[in-house]
Formats: sequence, structure tokens, C-alpha cells
Amino acid sequence: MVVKLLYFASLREQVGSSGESLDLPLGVASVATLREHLIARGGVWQSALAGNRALRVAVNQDLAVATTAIKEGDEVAFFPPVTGG
Amino acid sequence: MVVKLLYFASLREQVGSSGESLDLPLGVASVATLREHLIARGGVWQSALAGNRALRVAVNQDLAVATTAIKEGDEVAFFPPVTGG
Amino acid sequence: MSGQSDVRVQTEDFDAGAEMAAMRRGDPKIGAVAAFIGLVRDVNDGSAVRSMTLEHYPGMTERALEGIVTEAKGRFRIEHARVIHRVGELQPTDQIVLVITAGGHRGDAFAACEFIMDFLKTQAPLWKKEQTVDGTRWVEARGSDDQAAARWEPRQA
Amino acid sequence: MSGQSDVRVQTEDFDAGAEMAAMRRGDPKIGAVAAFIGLVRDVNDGSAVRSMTLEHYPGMTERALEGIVTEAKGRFRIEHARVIHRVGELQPTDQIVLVITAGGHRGDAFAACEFIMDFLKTQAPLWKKEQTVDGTRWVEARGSDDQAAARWEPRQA
Repeated sequence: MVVKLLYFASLREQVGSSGESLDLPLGVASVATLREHLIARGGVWQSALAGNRALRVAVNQDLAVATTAIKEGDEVAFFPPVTGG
Repeated sequence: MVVKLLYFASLREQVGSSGESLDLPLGVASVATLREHLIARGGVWQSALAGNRALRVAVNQDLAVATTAIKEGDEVAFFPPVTGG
Repeated sequence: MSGQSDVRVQTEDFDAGAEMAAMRRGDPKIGAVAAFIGLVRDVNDGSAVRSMTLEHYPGMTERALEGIVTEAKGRFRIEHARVIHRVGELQPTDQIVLVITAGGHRGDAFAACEFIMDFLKTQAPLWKKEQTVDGTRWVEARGSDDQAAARWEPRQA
Repeated sequence: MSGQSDVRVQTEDFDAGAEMAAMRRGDPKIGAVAAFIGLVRDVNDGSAVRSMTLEHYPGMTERALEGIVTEAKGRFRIEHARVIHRVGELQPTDQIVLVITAGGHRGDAFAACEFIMDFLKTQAPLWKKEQTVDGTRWVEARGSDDQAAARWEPRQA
């Protein structure tokens, strides 16, 4: 299934991309498995998304947790803790 | 000794005066004894200043308590609990 | 700091936006401005209010407000504070009081602003008389205001 | 209520006084208006700040802010609330964010205003990048902001 990925702020700069359309293999259907799938790309993806880094994830513009399910066509955004205001 | 007395808000209306200069007899030298002295006038003074009524007193523009001393030339104000803001 | 007094008691209306801008103008240490405006409502304690007259104790009112501002500056990390309170006759929707606090961070700015309002309500000699459809009456002090002021513990020596 | 959205995310500056006046205009039920302005300071975490760039997540930022305003209106007795947050490049002393709440009484107006700021700081997708004399850096999230948001207990069902 195809999902739309977005990257913001320091994470966007680290991976060198503001977003992409990605066709996910079978078995990648949650926030946690998607993050692992991206980490498996290695290089900047591994360092930017490593498990020990505090990152927030939103699915269809709602804050999500590791177990949140991902479906065809979803918009999934990865970003660092927010610092507005 | 002579002191300056001021009355505000509902108390001012009840006693029909915004203030007066008053020569106090010997023994009237605290907020409590001054209040008793005014109550002893009877009539509106008795009803407006009766002991069961919540009143505030300021001596020289600082909030005072019953035992606060009063000296020659002091400005003593009586008023109801405040309602600004 | 600004050369203007922190406290004003006046019959004229005030411009909250201009006062807030003046408080932070040219001071890059200010990261947070908190403000409060109190207004005349058209209903109070169940009666329609046509107008209101605010009485004060000239001299002591200013002195009491200055004392409250000084206390707030001692308790909280703020750079500036201003209080403007109107007196005289006011109509529903008119502005009554403005409190502004400014400092580095929001927690102290909010706390100082609310502190000043709570003590102004219970300590500053100001009295409201309402002209309602049911006649004229002096507003009674509220127990809830005493409780609000009592939330603030005595300052540590 | 006013026909205008409660939330705006924009590059342009805002006029706090005009926004506060618009929020209470013609509504005699409003007895209390609380407001907060956040500003760019010239020093942060010990470094001199020359300028700042605010990034957001178009769509989600507005949605998150609207959710926070809705939550505040459910928790507190307020009639109106407005949030304006700027994005793009800002300089020291520039305004960043404005939160205004308005209602019958001051306690709820203050609480709602502070609640919105605390959750905006921890929930709304906005990120600050500072240009300092020591180089460019992304601002780190503060534990003190998480603690401020955690003060608010979950809403009773």
C-alpha cells in the first residue's frame, strides 16, 4: 500500500527530504513498523530515526503512538518534539 | 487630640458625611475605641458602625486593625469591604 | 523603568493594545506579556445593570495598588507591571481595569497578573454602585474573591 | 461566534489591542478578557539570538490549535477564545503568538488562556530554529513545558 510521508524541522534537514510517497511492503502497517522500515534504509535514516531519539508521529494530522495502525493513503508525519509559542 | 475622619461608599451615604475633623476625648486612641466613640453618637452612627457590620479601617492610608493606635493629626478612614476590579 | 508610574486611577478610558506595546517596546528581554481587562457586564447577581459608579479613596487607592505591584515584583520574575483602574460612571461593555505584566517567561507573567487582580479585588479601596432596573445598590464583596486572594501563600522572608 | 475562525497561523504581525477589542465588542456578557503575547527574546539558553525561523505543518498546526481551543472551551466557562501564531522569519522583540480568552469572570478567563498556552507549547506542530552568534540551531523542547501541561488534570467525562 502507498502512504504519504512528511518530515519536519531538524528531522527534515537530517534526512534531506520534506516528504515522499512510499509503497510499503506487507507487514508494515503501524507507526512502529514503519519507523523500523525507514531505519532499515541505513545512513541518515538510521541516525535520524534511531529508536533512542524522541520523535513525534502524526497519522492523518492527529498525534499517534507506536501501535497506531497505518492504512492505504494515510498521511504520516515524523517530527521532533514541538517548540512553538 | 484632633484627627481627620473619612467615610466612603455605602457608609458615607448612611452617615450622611464624607468626613470631619474630630477632637477625641482622652482614652480614645485606637481604632476600636474610636469606632465605639462614634457608635455612642447613636442614630445613623450606631446603625452604620455597629460591631456586627464588616467594616475596614485605614489609618494614614494603610489598612489597620482594631488595636492600631491613633495619634494627633492622623487620617482615619472607615469603609465597607472593597469591590473594585 | 519606563519613567511612567506603574499605577493610574483615572476617569478616562484606556487603550489596552497601546499600553501592552509600550510595556515591551525596545526591550528584547521581554518574552512574555500577560494582560487582563475587567469590563462592566449588563447583568450582575441577577439584575440588569444600566450603569455603574466607581468610587475610590484618592491617595490611598493609588498607594494600595502600588503596594500590590511592588509585592508582585518581589514574588515573581517580571520586569514590568502596570495597573490602570477607572473611576466615575461607567456603562455595560465599558472597560474598568487593565493589568499588564511583562517578563522573560510566561509562568511568572501569568501568575503576577492574576496575583495583582486577586489582591486589587480584596485590598484596593474601590467601591461599585450599580444602577439596575430594580434600583440603585452598592455591590457586595464576594467570598469567592477572598478565597482567590487566600490562594497566594505569604511571601517567603 | 464572531464568524471569524478562532485560530490563525500567519506570517504577518498581529494587533493585540484590536483583537482584544474585537473579541468583546458589543457583548455585554463579557466581564473578563485575558491575553498573552509571546515574543522573540535576544538571548536564549545563553546565546545571543539574531533571528528565528518558525516552521509549521500546514493543516495540522491549525487543526491542533483548534483542538486545544475546543478543549479549553469545554473545560472553562469562556465565551470566546482566539489564537494567532506567526510562522517564518522573526527578529528579537517581534511578536510570536497571541492567545485571548473572554468570558463572564476572571478565574476561567485566566485559566483558559494559560491552558491554551501550555498545550500549544507541547502539542501544536511548530518548531523554532535560531540564528545565534554561535551558529544556527533548532530549539530543544523544554521539560518545564511538559510539566506545565501536566498540571492540567484530564478532563472529567
